[in-house]
Amino acid sequence: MNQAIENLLQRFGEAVHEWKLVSPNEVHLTVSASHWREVAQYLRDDPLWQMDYPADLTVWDTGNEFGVYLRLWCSVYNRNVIVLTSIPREEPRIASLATLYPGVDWHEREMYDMYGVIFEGHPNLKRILLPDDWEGFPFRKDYVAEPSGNPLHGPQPVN
Amino acid sequence: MIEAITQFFTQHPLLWAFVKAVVLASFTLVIPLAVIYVERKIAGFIQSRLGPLHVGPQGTFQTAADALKLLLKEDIVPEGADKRFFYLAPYIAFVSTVLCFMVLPFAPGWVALEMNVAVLFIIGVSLFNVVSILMAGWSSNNKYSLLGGLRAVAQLLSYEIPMVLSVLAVVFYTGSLSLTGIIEYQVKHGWNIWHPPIMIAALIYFICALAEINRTPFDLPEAESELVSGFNTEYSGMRFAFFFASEFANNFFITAFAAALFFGGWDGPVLPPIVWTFLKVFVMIFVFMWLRWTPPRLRIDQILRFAWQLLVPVSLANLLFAIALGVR
Amino acid sequence: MVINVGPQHPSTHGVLRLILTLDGEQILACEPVIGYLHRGLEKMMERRPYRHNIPFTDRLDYLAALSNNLAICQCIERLGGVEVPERAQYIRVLLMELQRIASHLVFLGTFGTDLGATTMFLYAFREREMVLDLLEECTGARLTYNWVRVGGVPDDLPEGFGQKVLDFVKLFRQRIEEYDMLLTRNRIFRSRTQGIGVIPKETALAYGCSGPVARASGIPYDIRKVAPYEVYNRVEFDVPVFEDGDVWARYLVRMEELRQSLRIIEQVLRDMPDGPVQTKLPKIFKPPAGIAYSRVESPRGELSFMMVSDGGANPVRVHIRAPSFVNLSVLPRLLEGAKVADLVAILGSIDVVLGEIDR
Amino acid sequence: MSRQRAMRDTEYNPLVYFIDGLVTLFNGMVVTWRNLWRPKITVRYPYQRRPVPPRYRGLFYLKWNEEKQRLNCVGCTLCAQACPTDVISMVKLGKGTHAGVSEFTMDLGRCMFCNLCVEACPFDAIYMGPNYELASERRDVSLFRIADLAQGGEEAVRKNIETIERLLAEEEKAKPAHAAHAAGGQSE
Repeated sequence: MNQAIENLLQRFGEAVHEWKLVSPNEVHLTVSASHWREVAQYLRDDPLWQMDYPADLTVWDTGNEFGVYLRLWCSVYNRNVIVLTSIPREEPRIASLATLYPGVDWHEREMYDMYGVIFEGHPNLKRILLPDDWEGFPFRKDYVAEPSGNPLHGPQPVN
Repeated sequence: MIEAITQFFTQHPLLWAFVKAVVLASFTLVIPLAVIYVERKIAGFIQSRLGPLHVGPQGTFQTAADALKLLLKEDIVPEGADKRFFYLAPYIAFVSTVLCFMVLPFAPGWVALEMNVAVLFIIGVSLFNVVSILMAGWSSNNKYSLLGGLRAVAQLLSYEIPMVLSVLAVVFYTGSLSLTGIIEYQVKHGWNIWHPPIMIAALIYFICALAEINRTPFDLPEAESELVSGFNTEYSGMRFAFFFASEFANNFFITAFAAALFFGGWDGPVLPPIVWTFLKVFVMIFVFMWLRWTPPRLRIDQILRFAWQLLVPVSLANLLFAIALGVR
Repeated sequence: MVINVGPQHPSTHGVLRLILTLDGEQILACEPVIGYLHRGLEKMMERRPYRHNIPFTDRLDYLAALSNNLAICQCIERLGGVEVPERAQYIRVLLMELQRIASHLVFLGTFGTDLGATTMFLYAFREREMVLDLLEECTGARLTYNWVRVGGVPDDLPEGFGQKVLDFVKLFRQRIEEYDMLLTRNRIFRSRTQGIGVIPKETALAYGCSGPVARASGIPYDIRKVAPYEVYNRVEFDVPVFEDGDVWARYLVRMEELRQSLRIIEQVLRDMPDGPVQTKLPKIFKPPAGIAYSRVESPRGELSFMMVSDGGANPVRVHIRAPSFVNLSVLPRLLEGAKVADLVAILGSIDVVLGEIDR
Repeated sequence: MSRQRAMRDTEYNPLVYFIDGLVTLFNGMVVTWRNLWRPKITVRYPYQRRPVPPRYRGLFYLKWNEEKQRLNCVGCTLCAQACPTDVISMVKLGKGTHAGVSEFTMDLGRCMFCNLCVEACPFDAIYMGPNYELASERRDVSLFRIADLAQGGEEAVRKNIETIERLLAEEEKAKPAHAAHAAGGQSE
């Protein structure tokens, strides 16, 4: 594990802002958004890592920026890696991992749906849970959740 | 009095034919009520349920109430349906069943139309059923119905062949095309089912019968979980009732036919012949129902493969066997 | 021919819509359309204090509500560093395994109906009712249990509960034999399931399949073994793994899991210590800032909650990694070239619950 | 972790498959035959009812305290705060040691029956009862008022208010000086 982390740090240098060994088989990495895809690809292909299982991908909104969270699992060594990064709210763009890991395809679509994060290079980036004509991105902190802001609003229920 | 009536009808044969037709048609309408009720009860008991319970004693009038409800329901014709065929299909299904009952002997002399080629007639007429299903499936203008209708045609036609071959085995063995003749042969020589070639024929007939009346494991045309309800998806009200009635009457008929071919028809000790016919039919119907609630359903390619790869060759060979043994 | 399966269809198991392109009975392409049940639960959770969110999770995977309760509670516990008393952990494991049996029985029943064996449905639900009766006696509800709390479980087991569970286990062993006789060994059932909807191991890994779907494809990914939570490292059980990846293997995995669950239940009841069942927590619960996630092996696969806290009373973000959501994303690949009749078998074997897909 | 290959069948052979099919079908029919004679499990619901276990979470009720002749509820709103969906609202009656409620409403249309309010209550005042037949065709009847919730109904609510008012009045009488002092302190 230590060797693997060393190799990773050597390979990416400054791009890995922070790393933390949470438990013997779990690492948390904070990387820069520009190296998002490279790091993921490295983690998948490097024989010391072999993180071949995309467990989870999500985005959150702190009000200032979007955080991106990717959790990978390795079926060979039973290890977990959590990769974190942050992207600016004004221009939420990040490289898509859908071609690397088909499993994050729907996760990325959902995050686009809810936060409006553009995953560059995604094969089919369109809304997944909400209807195609929905306006706005409801999970953003500044989304106005009034019924009138909802394009689907109909008559209010009466008894 | 009875003599007078007999004389009256002998003088007016057309009227007598009309009476017989009406009686048979109503019989075809009433018998499904009983069969459906029994089916629901048996299904319930097998599945740890109670089945219908509240309309009438032990729910006996439940099916009648359902039939009444269906008759009173709004008759919905889907937009874009091919109206003529859509209207016609259920009645064709029903008429084909009634026609089959025409030549079926229930007891000595109890037959609407004594025909010396009854078996041939039944084989011919029952094929109308396929036509009606295809008509219903096509004219509904619904993709599920169409899939169901096409499945039905493929399946019914494939199973018609081994079925006819196994029936022919009986015909050659007994040397008669008339149902009454076949039964009388059995009264003299013992039931056909105990004779080796007919045993195999009976097994094949049994399997094909399941397929012909669309029962599990051959209920593909109305595979509920895949095609919603298959060819009769778009039908409601009276027309649906006719499909349903003809299906269950068919169920009754196919077992009665089997009783005549393999189990000696009305033949049996002590009880009157008519009771024996019904007894045999209901035992067989019970087995069909028991079977229906047990296995899953097959897939269309498996069904066809089974029919063409196994049933057709085996029934052909069996037919030769029967001919060889039957010629006397 | 383009045909719409769902959102109202007998075998889509909820409001799932599949747009199929057919060539006769052959499926050329399939596009799932989801979101009919979307309620924005994740957003709702952001606006409420941590512990108020537990009842909402009942509505995710409504067939295995306790797994969801456990997942969110574990996540909050990790975020706030809360310890769980030992007895509570045993109770949790006991209820989880009962829940797994109930959920797999729904799978068994609906899968049987999908393939036309209607009676199987009634039998499976008959036994499920027994499990629900047990759970009702313990938790007070039949579907939305809400019976896990941060730092334990709300109450101890009722009097005589253990004996009732053991009685059930004894009866259920016989019933599994019966299911095998009725369905598993049936020739028709086997020809309907074998070699259908094969997910190769590489595909299952790349798509992030979990639960029985992954295990049927040869990936030994069971959170109970890979990252044991509660007391799963103290009980002995096997994880069934098959190499074939077809519908049949997925079915067998679930059947075997039923047996293993019974084993776990017996061991848990034997080893359960006495003691308190809940840790006392402050009324306003404010975990320190940070990110935490929890993984739970729900009956459908890896159910994971991820929470971001900024030290306030409400979470900043709650993310639910729903196993059905990920497993369903393989469906378009599986259905290419399959028959219409296989559609229901394949979809049934993935065992999706729309409540957690749409969240 | 056990790793095994699924029970595989031999190459397709129509006759073998057919015979196997008949045998396994017969096995299955044995099972269904056995079940045909088992006792039926149907509960004919409106005519028969299952016993409700003591922990069942149905419509909740306010506990009546026979000894003190009042409802246990003191109107502290802890339950309302614990509720994730704002089901509960109440009007407090009096204050201090003899506080109670004069009105307590529950919006059933929002209730999830999650039991969090019961767990939050420190006074043993609310419980979830065995009543589960709460379906209705109208929305306005989903609002349950105190008389619907209290154990003992209208009668209990009336007695509850009486008791609390009496106690408050007694308390007023018992410590007039203290109360006057407090009032004076406020005015200064």
